Amino acid sequence: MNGAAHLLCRLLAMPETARTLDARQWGEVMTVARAELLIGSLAFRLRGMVLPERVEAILAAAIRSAEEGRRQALWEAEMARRALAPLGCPVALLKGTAFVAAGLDAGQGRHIGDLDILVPRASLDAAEAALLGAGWEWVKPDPYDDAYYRRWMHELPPLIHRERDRMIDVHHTILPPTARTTPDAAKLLAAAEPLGNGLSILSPEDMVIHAAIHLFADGDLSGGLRNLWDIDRLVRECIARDADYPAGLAARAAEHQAERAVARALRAAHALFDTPALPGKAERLFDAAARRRLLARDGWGRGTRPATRLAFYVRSHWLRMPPAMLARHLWIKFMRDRRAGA
Amino acid sequence: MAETRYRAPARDGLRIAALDDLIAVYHRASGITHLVVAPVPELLEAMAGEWRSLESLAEAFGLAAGERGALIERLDELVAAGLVEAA
Amino acid sequence: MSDETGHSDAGATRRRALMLGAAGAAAVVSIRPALAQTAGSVMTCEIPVPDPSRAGGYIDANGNVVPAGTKNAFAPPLRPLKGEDVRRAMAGGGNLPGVDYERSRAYLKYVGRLQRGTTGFTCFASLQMLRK
Amino acid sequence: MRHVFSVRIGPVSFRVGSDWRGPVEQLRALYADHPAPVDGIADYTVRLSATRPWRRFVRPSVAIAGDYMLPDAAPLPLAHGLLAAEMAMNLQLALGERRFLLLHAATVERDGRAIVLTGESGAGKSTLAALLSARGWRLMGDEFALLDPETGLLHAFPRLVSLKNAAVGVVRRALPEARFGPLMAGTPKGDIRHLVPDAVALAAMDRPARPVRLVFPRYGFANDAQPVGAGEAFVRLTQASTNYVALGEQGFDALTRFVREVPAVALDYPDADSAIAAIEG
Repeated sequence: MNGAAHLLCRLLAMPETARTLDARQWGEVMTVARAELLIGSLAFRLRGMVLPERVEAILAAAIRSAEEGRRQALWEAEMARRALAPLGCPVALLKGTAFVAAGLDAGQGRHIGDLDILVPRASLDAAEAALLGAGWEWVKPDPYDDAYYRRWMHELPPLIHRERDRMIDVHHTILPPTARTTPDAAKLLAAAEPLGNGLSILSPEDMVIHAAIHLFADGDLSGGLRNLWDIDRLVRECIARDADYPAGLAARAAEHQAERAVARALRAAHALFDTPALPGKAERLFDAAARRRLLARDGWGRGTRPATRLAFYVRSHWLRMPPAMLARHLWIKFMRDRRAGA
Repeated sequence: MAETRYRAPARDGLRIAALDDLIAVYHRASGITHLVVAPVPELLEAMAGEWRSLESLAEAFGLAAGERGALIERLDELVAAGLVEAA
Repeated sequence: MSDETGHSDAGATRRRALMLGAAGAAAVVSIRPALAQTAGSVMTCEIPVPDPSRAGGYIDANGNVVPAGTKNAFAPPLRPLKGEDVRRAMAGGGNLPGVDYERSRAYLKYVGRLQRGTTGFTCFASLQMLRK
Repeated sequence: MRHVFSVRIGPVSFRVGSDWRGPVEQLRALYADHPAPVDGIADYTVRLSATRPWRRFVRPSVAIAGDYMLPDAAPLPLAHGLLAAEMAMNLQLALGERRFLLLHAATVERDGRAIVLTGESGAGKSTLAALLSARGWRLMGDEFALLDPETGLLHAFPRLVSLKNAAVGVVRRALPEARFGPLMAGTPKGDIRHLVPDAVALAAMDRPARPVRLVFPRYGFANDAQPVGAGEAFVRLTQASTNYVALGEQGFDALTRFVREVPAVALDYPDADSAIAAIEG
């Protein structure tokens, strides 16, 4: 059943695969690409190839759509820059917005949702106040969620701009302070590379480490295929610029206590996208489960393999919280849901 | 503290279309369409691609002292819409 | 500006060229995505009260979500409100089907306070557009 | 999925998958004269699936899903599965379309000249378009007008015409030979019955037309026709378009050109006959 998701990976890694697809496969692969928010990336990857007329039309529209998305993402970054400029604190762009702001391959056709930025923990309150003063508002009115974010999360509760309807996530580190992996936030900002307009992006090593952590030390792998594709693009571009990149990445991962997440991400990227990676020791069970989860979507765009999905969901909570806190979290959610059901 | 200065996008950063009594402005950097009336087009033109102080804008349009408030209100509105940058 | 005297002619002319507009009146209106209107036409929608992240909470007379059991607040409806029912009640001032006046007002106030990003907001926004 | 149906409607094609046979059989019957997607490749995928596995059988309830989805979409009972399919197809276009500027409007054409009727639900767009088709106009569509930013021409999207409540009887009397779908009573939008676009509409569906008039009809008011300025028409059309903002500068160019070239009128009407007289006059 994983044919279409796997085929999408093959097309991304080896565009020449496109010559072998029949109409049914095209339909399925484009549906999966949309569901995984990879249609823009696919469109850029296949640009210039001779494709069936309808496929070309659909991908051309996806490219236009990605270009507009890129414009909006950069504009949100600019508006955040204007709001935060008076604070004089460093502001690093994260994830998709960073990729397009820096013109990286990983930004080509990349779907970008929220704006994610990283500021020093000491500037968090001032950043919050500046954003609230510039038209951003709270999204979540729930007091429990709010307290939860403030106490335990690595970011402010999400804010949304009241005119532009776009969300911003303000991080002060890239993992919750409670998590067992503790990347060094000060080092991230210290190594960040300025873009020349007052904003910066993480260093090439930290960008991949962040993506890997997000995949394997934080998230439940939903939307993981897109994150893994980011990693492939970043690693390839960095290696093209600097052949010693893999060694630097490994060393930096150790500094952030993120060796395991990075190794897992590189192995998964290698398995699905042929990403050049240092041969690390495989964890056969985990690697296979991660692949199953990443490809858990059928040619109709439906999520499949509910048990694998659930396992990674539970794991993501387990990783983020100490056991006692996880219990407390699940208890409060449980009580709330029970009241809801009553 | 230094005096606030204002800057609008350069001329090729905006598409402007007069539609009867309204003026539609497409802002290329943001992708946002704004519908504006006077004095917005005049203000955008006066600071297209260059930093201007409140003082110099007021002077350019020959505003009396009592009209500064209204000018500031318009500029604030443009800053909030992202059409004008303040520094 | 009212008819003023005492300024030079040149100044008056230039001032007319820059019509500053009335205080408080907007000179800029930005176009926002108008998904909602068509969403109202291409689908039917529903609004859970309260949204799932606050499920179980009661709704007070002002539409706020308050802890379950709060005095003078209303238990939430058992099923999500139907978009069409909300629209009719908001437009006509009537009650939601099977719900008394005060409870209807409380639920509708809750709906009216929904913010983007909250479940039910897209539905509410589509009703807003249709009401005009 | 278990049951599959594909169709092309003007320049847009769909692949519909369903957990149930019923909606797909209805689609097949009503879209029998529409072509299949070019080269067998659909632009959009639609899924009609059970909200929970057991809801395929117990009080079956159809969730609207596909390539593009909206939160808060209410599921429909299986008896309204055809409506769910139509809504899901419209939703794909509303959220996903980037080739055309989408206007929420009905369009009719005669001699290559198209009249665009736009307004909110209840303005009478579908009814007027169906009645005009009975009087020799070509029905281009009752839901979306597709404006090509390159050419300024409108493309047809002749899906099933969705008629509500009293309009069902009115149109049946005007088009006694026409084919209709099943009556779906008590949907969230009232009683709904679909009209199959006639042979003229289908034969010409790949022929675009030049827009010559924009009408904002409003039903239930005394006869009145007032010209609408380009600025007001622009604002109203940005609100009647689901993808104006998403198209960026291309959308701005297309829409400013449209409102400058196409005269617009706000038409209040008390009954269909007077609206038709005003439109044809």
